[in-house]
Amino acid sequence: MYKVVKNAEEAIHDITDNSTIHLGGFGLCGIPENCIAALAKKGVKGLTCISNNAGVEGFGIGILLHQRQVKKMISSYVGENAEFERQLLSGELEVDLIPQGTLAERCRAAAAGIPAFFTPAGYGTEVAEGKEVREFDGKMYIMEHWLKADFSIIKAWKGDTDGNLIYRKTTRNFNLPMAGAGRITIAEVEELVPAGQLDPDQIHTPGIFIKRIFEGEKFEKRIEQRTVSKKA
Amino acid sequence: MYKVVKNAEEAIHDITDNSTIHLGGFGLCGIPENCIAALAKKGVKGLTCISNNAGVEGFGIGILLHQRQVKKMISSYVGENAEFERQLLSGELEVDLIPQGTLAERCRAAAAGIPAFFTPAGYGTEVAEGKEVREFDGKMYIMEHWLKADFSIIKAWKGDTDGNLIYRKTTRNFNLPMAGAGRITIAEVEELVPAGQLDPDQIHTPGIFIKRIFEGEKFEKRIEQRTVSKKA
Amino acid sequence: MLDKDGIAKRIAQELKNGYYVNLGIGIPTLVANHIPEGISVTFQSENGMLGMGPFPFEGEEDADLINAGKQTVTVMPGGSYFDSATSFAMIRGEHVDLTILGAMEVSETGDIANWKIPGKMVKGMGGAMDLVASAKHIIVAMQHVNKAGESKLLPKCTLPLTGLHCVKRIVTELAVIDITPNGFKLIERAPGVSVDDIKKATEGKLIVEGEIPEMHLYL
Amino acid sequence: MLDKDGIAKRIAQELKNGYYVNLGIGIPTLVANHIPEGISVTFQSENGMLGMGPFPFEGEEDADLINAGKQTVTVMPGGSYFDSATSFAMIRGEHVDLTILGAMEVSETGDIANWKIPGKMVKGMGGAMDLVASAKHIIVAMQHVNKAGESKLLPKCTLPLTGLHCVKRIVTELAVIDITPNGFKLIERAPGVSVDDIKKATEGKLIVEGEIPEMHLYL
Repeated sequence: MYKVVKNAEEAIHDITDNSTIHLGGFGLCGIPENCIAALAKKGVKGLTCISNNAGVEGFGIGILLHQRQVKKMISSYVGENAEFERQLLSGELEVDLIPQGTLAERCRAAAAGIPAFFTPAGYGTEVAEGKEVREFDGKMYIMEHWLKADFSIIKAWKGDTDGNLIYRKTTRNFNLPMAGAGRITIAEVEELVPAGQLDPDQIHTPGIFIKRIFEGEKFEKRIEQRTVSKKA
Repeated sequence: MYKVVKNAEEAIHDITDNSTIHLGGFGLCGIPENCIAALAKKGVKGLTCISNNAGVEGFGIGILLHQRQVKKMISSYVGENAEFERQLLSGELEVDLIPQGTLAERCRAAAAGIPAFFTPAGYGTEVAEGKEVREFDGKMYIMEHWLKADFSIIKAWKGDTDGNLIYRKTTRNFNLPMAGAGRITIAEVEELVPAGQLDPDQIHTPGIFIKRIFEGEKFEKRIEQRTVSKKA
Repeated sequence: MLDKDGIAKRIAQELKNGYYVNLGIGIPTLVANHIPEGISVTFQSENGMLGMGPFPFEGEEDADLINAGKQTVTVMPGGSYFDSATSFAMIRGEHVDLTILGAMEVSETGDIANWKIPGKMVKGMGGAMDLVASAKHIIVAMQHVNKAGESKLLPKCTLPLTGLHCVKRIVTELAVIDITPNGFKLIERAPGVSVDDIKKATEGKLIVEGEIPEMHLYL
Repeated sequence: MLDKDGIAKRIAQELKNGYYVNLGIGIPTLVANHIPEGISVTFQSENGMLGMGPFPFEGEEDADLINAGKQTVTVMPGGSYFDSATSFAMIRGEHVDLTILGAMEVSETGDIANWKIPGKMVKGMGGAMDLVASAKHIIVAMQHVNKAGESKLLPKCTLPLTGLHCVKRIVTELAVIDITPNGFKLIERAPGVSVDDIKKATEGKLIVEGEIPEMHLYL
């Protein structure tokens, strides 16, 4: 029970200016909406956000960008956000673009205590510049490092008071590899249940990776690209 | 459906002398009993077995050892098997001992296309001899390579015709990291169901890692150390 | 000459039963609409799904179920969900049989450029660099020339690269072309397109050996 | 002087509420029987379980549920199962708060040897090298001297090492000893044991500062 906090405000109370933060989600899918809202309310500035995407205008990390709270984005794709583009081109915002698989593995490596590994992604491109290159079994690879942070903020579907998490559908994305990658991992969940209610075989993220957990007040779950089929 | 084979004999039909094989399980827990029996029946020799343990006399990999089918064991702990000891001391058997976490990660790396990574396990010990050593953030690490094989043979609880797997309790162990680590991965399951019957959120090993699957004829599930509590 | 659907249709003929396929955004997405009869393939979406199905019916959209293009989708029987590290373990580990993606430029040595135009806003490479670096088989689906009328099949890419020596086959509105150790090799002509048309639109070295068949587009 | 249960009992006093703990085979296993009241800890078993509980009642053993010692066990509410790569991600990633394990030798710089005796059958290191290389806090539970009466607390280990500079604290039948930059430091005496007894049994440099308290063993 000592992991359970009251709400997003309490969960992020010690996040300060210039913190580095992992934020789970892919696009707007599976993002920690409540913690993002709390960070916006708290107004901390100079954040470095490690997140696959940068949200859209008015939602997700887009809220923090709009309030100029973000100093730097570390992402694989940031194309959905015009405010992002404006700040980048004006030099207000730094951005590090990282291949998506490398980003996921660097987060997983941070959680798993692996300081560096080799991947072929980006070999021969500008991503490889300044990086160690090595051949294994006739193929070229570059060395990538773990990507740690002060805080990891993730979102799950169900969670228990011991911090165990279950994700729903494609919301697992970066939430799972970021669990435990930061010094302190905060999980917000749609439903918080007492420890013992989740099937131990079905837990996606064991509680050991989670330091704080709370049930989010509200999940808007905005859809970025609503695409539908016609009924035959 | 093209992944489904009739039985263990068919699943291992192209395993030949001198093959290198991953075998899932921890001790006797979650081992591919039916494929081991089929390998014993087939009588292939000169095998290199990558498995956390070496079974016991008369069960698990112990069956293959007894029949002198194994040339080399790559394991983290082989203490439960007197026949193993005899063959090792007489020079009939080679053994490579690898720290358990390194063994698991080397299998996972093989499945994940990561040729090498750094771990602190074994630094300053004989395990580090001849290996590249490097410092990251003030701590020393050694470089370890992926551990591939010709075949990976694993065991799951439930599987479907698309190769999706669900493990039960502590049988997940090395079965999951070995899935996809070999050129061909064979899964034997206690219950094989049509694709679509397993909840996509609860699948532990997605079918893409599995090339062949079958329902095992019989699972003895021998217990190595039966320990019990007295009722109060 | 093929339209976009025609390109997708031709590429769909490359699918083999049991293939795991990753489709990029744009023309590649259309391939899913033209899977030949009797062929069953599984689509991988790198945000964390195997067995990606069609868009949901109106009212059945689920914000928790999207593809890598952030579109609402559905899941097929036998599908599964997983995290991004596992997803790219599949890709990096060469478990995906075929990757189909678009490109701005392809070189005669199989280099590909499809993520960045100097001077323009850079949106990022997403999963493209991981995909091209590790795919067992890559087919590029693209227009043969760009909007300025310049060939996209070049001796050497001029744009920042996404990956080196990785493309195996290109399907455009004009032709099917393979990357060989000696350069681009013409395999098929689109209906009504001459070898000369293709030569003119191809800036890199184009090998033309013998009679070049016109492609068959099964319906 | 403590018996094995006494050593376990003393170590159990090091547990803090909310700790994730990995217990080695032997004396460390006994620690689970002496958890102080009001303290809740979670045991990690490196074969793939959090929340390891007591042995099952007879007839309730499950071959699919064992600990790292291959013993049948149970799971506590809030427990979870996972694979070996994830298990060692927890260990290597320093998410386990405390590791308690046995040793053949410990050096005054915190080196530990506990896996191999030259000339004897080598069974393997299992997870010990991963555990000692990455533990945030390691307590060694062992006898102060070996069966031949030789000290196991040495200036330098003579046996092949399991890990370097990793042990933080040692609890034996005679004493609680910390590893400091200057060598072994005596923290507590076991009931009825004198500082001289401990000095005699310790081959490495032993720092004794001021009065050394006798340990309290709460029941």
